[in-house]
Amino acid sequence: MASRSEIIVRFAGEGGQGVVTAAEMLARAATGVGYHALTFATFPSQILGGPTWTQARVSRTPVESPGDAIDILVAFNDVAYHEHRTEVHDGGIILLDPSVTPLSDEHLRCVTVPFDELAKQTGESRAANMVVMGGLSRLINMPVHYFKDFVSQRFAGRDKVVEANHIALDLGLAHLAEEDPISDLGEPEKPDYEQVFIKGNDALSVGALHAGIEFYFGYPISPATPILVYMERNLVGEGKFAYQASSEIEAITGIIGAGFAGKKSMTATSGPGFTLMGEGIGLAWMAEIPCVIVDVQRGGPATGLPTKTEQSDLNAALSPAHGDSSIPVIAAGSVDECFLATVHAFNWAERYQGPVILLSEHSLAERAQNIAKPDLAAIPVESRNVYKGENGYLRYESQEISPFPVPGGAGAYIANGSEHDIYGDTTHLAKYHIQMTERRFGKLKLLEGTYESDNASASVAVIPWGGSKGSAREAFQQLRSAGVDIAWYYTMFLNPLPTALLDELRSKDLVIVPELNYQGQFASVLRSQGVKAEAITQYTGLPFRPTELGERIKARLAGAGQPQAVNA
Amino acid sequence: MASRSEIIVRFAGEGGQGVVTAAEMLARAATGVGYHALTFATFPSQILGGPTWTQARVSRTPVESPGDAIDILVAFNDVAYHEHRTEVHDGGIILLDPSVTPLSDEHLRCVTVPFDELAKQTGESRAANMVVMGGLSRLINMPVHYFKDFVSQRFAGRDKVVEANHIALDLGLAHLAEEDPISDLGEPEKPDYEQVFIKGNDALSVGALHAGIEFYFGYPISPATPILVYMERNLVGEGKFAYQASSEIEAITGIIGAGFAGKKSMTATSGPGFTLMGEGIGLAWMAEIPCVIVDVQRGGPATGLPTKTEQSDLNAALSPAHGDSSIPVIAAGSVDECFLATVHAFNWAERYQGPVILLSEHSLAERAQNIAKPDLAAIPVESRNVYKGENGYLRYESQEISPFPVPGGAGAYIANGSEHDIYGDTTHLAKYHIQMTERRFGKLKLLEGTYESDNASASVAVIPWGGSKGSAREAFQQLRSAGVDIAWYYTMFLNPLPTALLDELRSKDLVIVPELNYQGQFASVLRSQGVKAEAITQYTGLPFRPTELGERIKARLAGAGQPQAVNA
Amino acid sequence: MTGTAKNPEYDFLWCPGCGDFGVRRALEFAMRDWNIEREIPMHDNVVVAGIGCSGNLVHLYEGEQPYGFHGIHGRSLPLALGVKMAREDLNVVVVAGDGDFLSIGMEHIAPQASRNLNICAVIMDNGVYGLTKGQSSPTTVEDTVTSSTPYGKLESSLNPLDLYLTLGVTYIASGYSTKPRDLAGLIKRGMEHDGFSIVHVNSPCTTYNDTYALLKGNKAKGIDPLAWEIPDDHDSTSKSAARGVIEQGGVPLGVIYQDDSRPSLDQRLGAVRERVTGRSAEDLLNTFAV
Amino acid sequence: MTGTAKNPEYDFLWCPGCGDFGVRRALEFAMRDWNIEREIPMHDNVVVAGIGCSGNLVHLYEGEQPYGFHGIHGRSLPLALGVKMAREDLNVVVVAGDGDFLSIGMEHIAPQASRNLNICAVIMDNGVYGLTKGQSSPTTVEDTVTSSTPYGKLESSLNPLDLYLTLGVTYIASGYSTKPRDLAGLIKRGMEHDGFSIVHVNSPCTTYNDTYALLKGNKAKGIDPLAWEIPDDHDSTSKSAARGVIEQGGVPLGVIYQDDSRPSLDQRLGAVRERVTGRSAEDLLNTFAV
Ligand SMILES: Cc1ncc(C[n+]2csc(CCOP(=O)(O)OP(=O)(O)O)c2C)c(N)n1
Ligand SMILES: Cc1ncc(C[n+]2csc(CCOP(=O)(O)OP(=O)(O)O)c2C)c(N)n1
Ligand code: SF4
Ligand code: SF4
Ligand SMILES: [Mg+2]
Ligand SMILES: [Mg+2]
Repeated sequence: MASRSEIIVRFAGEGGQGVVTAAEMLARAATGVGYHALTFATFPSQILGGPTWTQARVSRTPVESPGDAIDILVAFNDVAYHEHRTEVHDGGIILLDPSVTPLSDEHLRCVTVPFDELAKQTGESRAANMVVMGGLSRLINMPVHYFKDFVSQRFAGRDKVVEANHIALDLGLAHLAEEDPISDLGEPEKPDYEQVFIKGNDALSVGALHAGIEFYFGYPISPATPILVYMERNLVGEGKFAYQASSEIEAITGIIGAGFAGKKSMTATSGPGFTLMGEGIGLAWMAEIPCVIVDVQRGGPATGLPTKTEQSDLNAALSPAHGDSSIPVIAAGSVDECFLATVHAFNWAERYQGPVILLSEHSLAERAQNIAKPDLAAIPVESRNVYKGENGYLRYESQEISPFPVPGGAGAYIANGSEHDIYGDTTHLAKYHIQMTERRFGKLKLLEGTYESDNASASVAVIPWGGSKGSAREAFQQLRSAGVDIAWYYTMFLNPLPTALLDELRSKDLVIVPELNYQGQFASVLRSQGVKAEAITQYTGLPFRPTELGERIKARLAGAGQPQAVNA
Repeated sequence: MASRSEIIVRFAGEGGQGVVTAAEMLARAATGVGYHALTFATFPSQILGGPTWTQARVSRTPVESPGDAIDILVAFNDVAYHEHRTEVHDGGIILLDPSVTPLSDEHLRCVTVPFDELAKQTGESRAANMVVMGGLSRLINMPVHYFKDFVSQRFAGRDKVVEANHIALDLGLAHLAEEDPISDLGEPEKPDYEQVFIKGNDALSVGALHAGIEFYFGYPISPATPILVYMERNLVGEGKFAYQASSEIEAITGIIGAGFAGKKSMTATSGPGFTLMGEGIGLAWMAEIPCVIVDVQRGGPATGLPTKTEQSDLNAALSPAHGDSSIPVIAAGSVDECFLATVHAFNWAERYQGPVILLSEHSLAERAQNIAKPDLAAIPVESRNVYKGENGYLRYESQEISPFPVPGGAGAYIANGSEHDIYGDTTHLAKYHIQMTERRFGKLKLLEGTYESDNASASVAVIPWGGSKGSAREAFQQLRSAGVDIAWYYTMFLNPLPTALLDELRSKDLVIVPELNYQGQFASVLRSQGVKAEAITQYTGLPFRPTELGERIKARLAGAGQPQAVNA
Repeated sequence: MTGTAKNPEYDFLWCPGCGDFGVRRALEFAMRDWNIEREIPMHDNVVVAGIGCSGNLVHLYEGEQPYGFHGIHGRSLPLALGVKMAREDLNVVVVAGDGDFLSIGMEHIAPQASRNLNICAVIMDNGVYGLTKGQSSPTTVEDTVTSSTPYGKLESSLNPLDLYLTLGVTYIASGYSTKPRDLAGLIKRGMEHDGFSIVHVNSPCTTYNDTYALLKGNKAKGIDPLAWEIPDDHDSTSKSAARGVIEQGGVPLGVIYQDDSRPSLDQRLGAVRERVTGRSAEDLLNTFAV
Repeated sequence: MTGTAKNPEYDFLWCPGCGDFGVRRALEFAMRDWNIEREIPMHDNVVVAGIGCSGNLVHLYEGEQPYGFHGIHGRSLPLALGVKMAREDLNVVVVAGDGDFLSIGMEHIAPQASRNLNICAVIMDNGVYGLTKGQSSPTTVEDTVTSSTPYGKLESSLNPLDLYLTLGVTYIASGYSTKPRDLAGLIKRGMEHDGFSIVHVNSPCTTYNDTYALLKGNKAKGIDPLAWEIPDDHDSTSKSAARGVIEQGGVPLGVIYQDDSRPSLDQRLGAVRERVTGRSAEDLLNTFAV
């Protein structure tokens, strides 16, 4: 039996059948013993029931995307079987309840396990999950005690539940005792660093707490709601405030009030709420108030596709409001970056005294993954330069950034969303509009981000952004292995773009931007800045598959120089 | 005394001194006898009083911008005198009340007229205006009966007012009887076509009425309020609705409801209100509902500069909401175009079944000008293709535009802001998101606008947009007269841009975009579409001066090829 | 896949026991009767839906289909205003949840009340944000623990009926989703009323805020039901009587208030049209002639 | 150029006779006394202003300057919430107009009332949109002709006092701009009240809606004044007495309602903090440890 470095398992069925938790459990158990794992989930918008599937990719080495075709499909019902069977690659396995009648697929192996029946035997009918896991432990050749240990830990103190689940695991395993495993995943190598297994939204929330968030105000919206829920629970204590707003307009304006009052403040939303926040974001830019606005993107436009992933809010993030403004935008591209980018967002907001937009997306928000535990002591946190002088301070006198007066201390002024003079009073004089406009844009110079590159000497390059990073990175590695001479660039800092990165990109003959939207939004931004950029787009509500993306990049390179349609 | 083809008069003082109406009166009277005239006004945000000035440019030939330095300054008070005297060109005249003590300006002629004192003699103390006009009639050598006739007409039936004003005119004239005129404007040549003297906002409103507007809903905001006021007064009758909304969010959503119900609907706002409309505009795009959104731009961002002009809402117009969308944008560049562009906006909305954004700006909105009376019969009006079949229609089945079902008739469906299937029901299936996204963008192909060009063979070009058209056109003409080989392009249709225009622009070595914003927003858009565009920007709250702009273009041409800073 | 009679691919369904099933049924009854009485086709009706579990009613509507508009969160009222004032002949019904209508959509109630916009809004109040999985809403009871109020809700809950009355809504009824026949009557009367009608329905969320037991009460255990029938002798034309009903607390069932004296917005506009005639674009253009 | 003592270049001034002059004076009195009593510096006060003639008060404030925030139209309440809940020690006062507060800003009143946010809002009601030159506002009287209602306003006007009472605002006072001393007292009491306070002021617009004569009445001509003093024996702790005052119509002057029993949001949060302790980012991160 060939050994392999990774395996992808998909669980598909109805909401309520344990589909949602199955992938997470597999991934969590696997990381517990030293594998690397990453989940992908897509939900129905229906509350109970409705078609749903999740997937776990388990590997001996770190993984960065949900991956390509699946190795094992666990189909909980007929519809799920028919919906997903074509995505199992040749030689793969489909695990079914006997109630499902499979087609004859020559290149697939169908294995039946009576999920519910065996579960009932344990006395805990909700243990169907565990029966599946037991069977899986055989099929992927993973010692069943990994799962047992995980169960013991998870349900510690609830002995009856532990026992039933252990029995279920054994029953599932026993049922497939004679079945050949799909392959041998090999012994995991436990990383020698501390790890956390965490979802993107949680990483983002903890990042905000590390950055020193003091004020959170948000309105529920998928897929950003978990951030609200986390904050409500954990942002407590003297001088701290986490609260549900009555609308996104209230949320954005509220955090601006708090930013004005000296607090590190944040709100999180998704597309529709983000659009409603536009006027407020413009106000924060104009009045020079630090705050962080998180947009966990879903499919758009309008109410759009609330439970699907997309990267189509970049244009809106770059120009959320009328008038001249250029709001800094940072986009997380992985679960680690959900943490890091949030700290950066706060640091930037404090440093340049203005709003910062943090983009995440559905697939990252719901992705659970093992990552190296962030070394908090090593991740610097910045706070604004507070004015400490006497009264009579002219807040907006200088052409550059100036210390920030905090109410309750000296330096009273008027923060103003109308064009203002050095006192903060409303003015219509051209000289002040010129001065203040240049002041606002000038402060952006303080924000210089970093970027990564690989094989930078190649004349063509690929640069993904946000959550397409992982798929693109894997595609890039495949291409490099296949001998393709292409450069890799990546940055979280979309606005302002790192100047050195821009210089490098401008020198390329072609820069390919894989992105999950129709318009090729980031490619268009790069072109406007003098880069010969072309997008590779996908607008299915799902992430790129690395191998497919690699093929598309290769095809694009072959056609380079040919005119490329631009989606306006 | 040298004859000249035009003269620019500026009136400066406090609100309430008749400053606001003076320029309009001069222009109106001048056009009445066959001159061409154009006004410019800038208001204080204060309701009564506050520094304000207006200006009229009167010419024997058509004019397209407020012009350059001024010939005659009428300063109603000390502050106004000091504020504006430097803008009078050598040999110009300053007309003052004796209460103002002028500096000794060698190259300027100061002429005093006791405005208020003479006015009082007429028995109508508010006639100071007319005293000034009488004096002006001497200084610009314009028969005083032009003004008298105008007064007789304007105040027809109110004999006492007419008489007092006539006396005031005579007194002003008599007072300056000995004064040399600045020059001879020469006899006007009355155009042989019908004319109207109209402001941009009124032209826009009448344009909407010609286009067949049936539903107007708007919230007051400068400088768009006059459109609301005009509609409230004039959009009456069976099936018609004009009403004040309680907010911009209510306004945009209301017109979408009306568009869905089969009506031609519109709202008008300015920057802050426009930003609030973003979510609604995204909805109209998604649900495929025709409607027109007017943004009469003022200075931004946030509450910004409500009474100043700027062209800084283009970015916001091009991406007013999250998700993939590309809302059509038409920008008026002159008072005639305020009329025309509005008709086009409705036609486009009806044709492609979606929202259209119409950009105007403060300087156009308040510009009063003589234009050829639009020949309504010659300006085609389009209406949507209404579904006339049976029930059971699948509204969104086709990949392309499909007939529009109107409630009250067969074809019931669900207009939906969530991604939907062919029935209009919410869906999460990738196949529908792909189909509907392509359908929405595909419909843009129906919108092909026109453009103008001049000396198109030159390798460098200038292309202004919106209200900078006039200044840029005059600068262009000056440059051409000076032998500079530069091409001229212009279009009202900013999105989608006419494809042939884009092709032409892409072939140029340099395309210069004069625009009234900091970022060079349109230049950036052009670069993203493959044009070597560079902006010439101004962000003073005032329009370009043609000669100054010409100089800047010349300087840019001299430096062409040198790297150009891009405002991010 | 669940599907509807019209659309086999439609994949949303309410949770078992969700109150919204009953509200849908009631609306179907009311609209059917409305159409029959007037001999009008179903396509003269428009259902404007909010975003929430409740708003999905527009897709789950059974039988012959009215027009529908499923827009954006919180904006059902201004959408309905657009439809109604564009086409005064249509029967326009709003269906929305408590979060949609009373939180993010709050700003839109007062203006429609002042205008007496002639539509009927059916509000499905479950005291929770259902679709986003259980956060608190304006009508969530004080101190309740929800996912967004882990330490208890710190706000007093809003009394929507009291608010409607104060704002001048001219038809106010309160209903319960388990009584679709009664509810249909309240809705139909709201559609018939010339002015702004709100039928506020208690429509429990079995998944996040199951209040059936509370509403029904339990005689055996001596727990009084929250829901109670408004007595027949209640004078629904009296504002103070209406206030009295509301102040008794609980969930009154029936018509609380009806004011037929105030003209609706379309009627008032009609009066203006009799006084004022519009002019053609050509005429208006001529007013600017040089 | 007008200028202020602080800023010689500032170029906005209210029209002669504008009621807002008196409101400014009243606020200055109230804040001065507030500071003196507490021996606190002026910079412990924050004035959050709406957009309108009224909001410009924040720039025209004379003498020592409080902090100010002049934001965007309609959003003074959520801005104030941000300031207050960020810094519970500050005295936060909102100044806004009827259009700002009751039209575009309408959605923000109910949530603050439910939360009992501890701020004091001073509303300058002139029954018109002043700054945009005379359009109708929610409090404009029905049938009034304004630039945006050329054929008369077709809506009934909103009664803000009644609305505040219904929403549960815990301190409601009504004042008149010509009585800055009295008004100062109402404002100061509002600042002292632990909870959401609204001082609703009739502040006439001499340019677009001059109601001085109506408010004052004319004894000689037998015209009763609109404004009337609330009698000393009014029980402002009683909701029904408060409703009675409001239902008498006109413009009552004085404190209409005060409820000191409901804790304010900051007090309630304080109680949660006593029960629940937050954890450090490091601790929270460890809950995800593999
Ligand atoms: C602008 C915007 N904000 C937030 C959301 C997310 N969202 C969808 S439904 C909903 C609340 C639903 O609650 P309710 O109106 O009570 O309806 P229910 O589901 O309880 O029937 C929210 C917050 C959204 N779609 N759009
Ligand atoms: C989002 C937005 N919409 C509209 C405006 C224009 N605007 C400025 S003030 C105002 C109304 C002012 O009325 P009110 O609040 O009553 O204040 P007043 O001037 O009467 O004191 C409006 C509509 C704006 N600044 N922002
Ligand atoms: S979550 Fe609640 S409101 Fe939504 S469908 Fe389920 S029971 Fe109904
Ligand atoms: S317009 Fe009215 S509200 Fe505004 S400053 Fe003048 S009088 Fe006061
Ligand atoms: Mg609800
Ligand atoms: Mg007002």
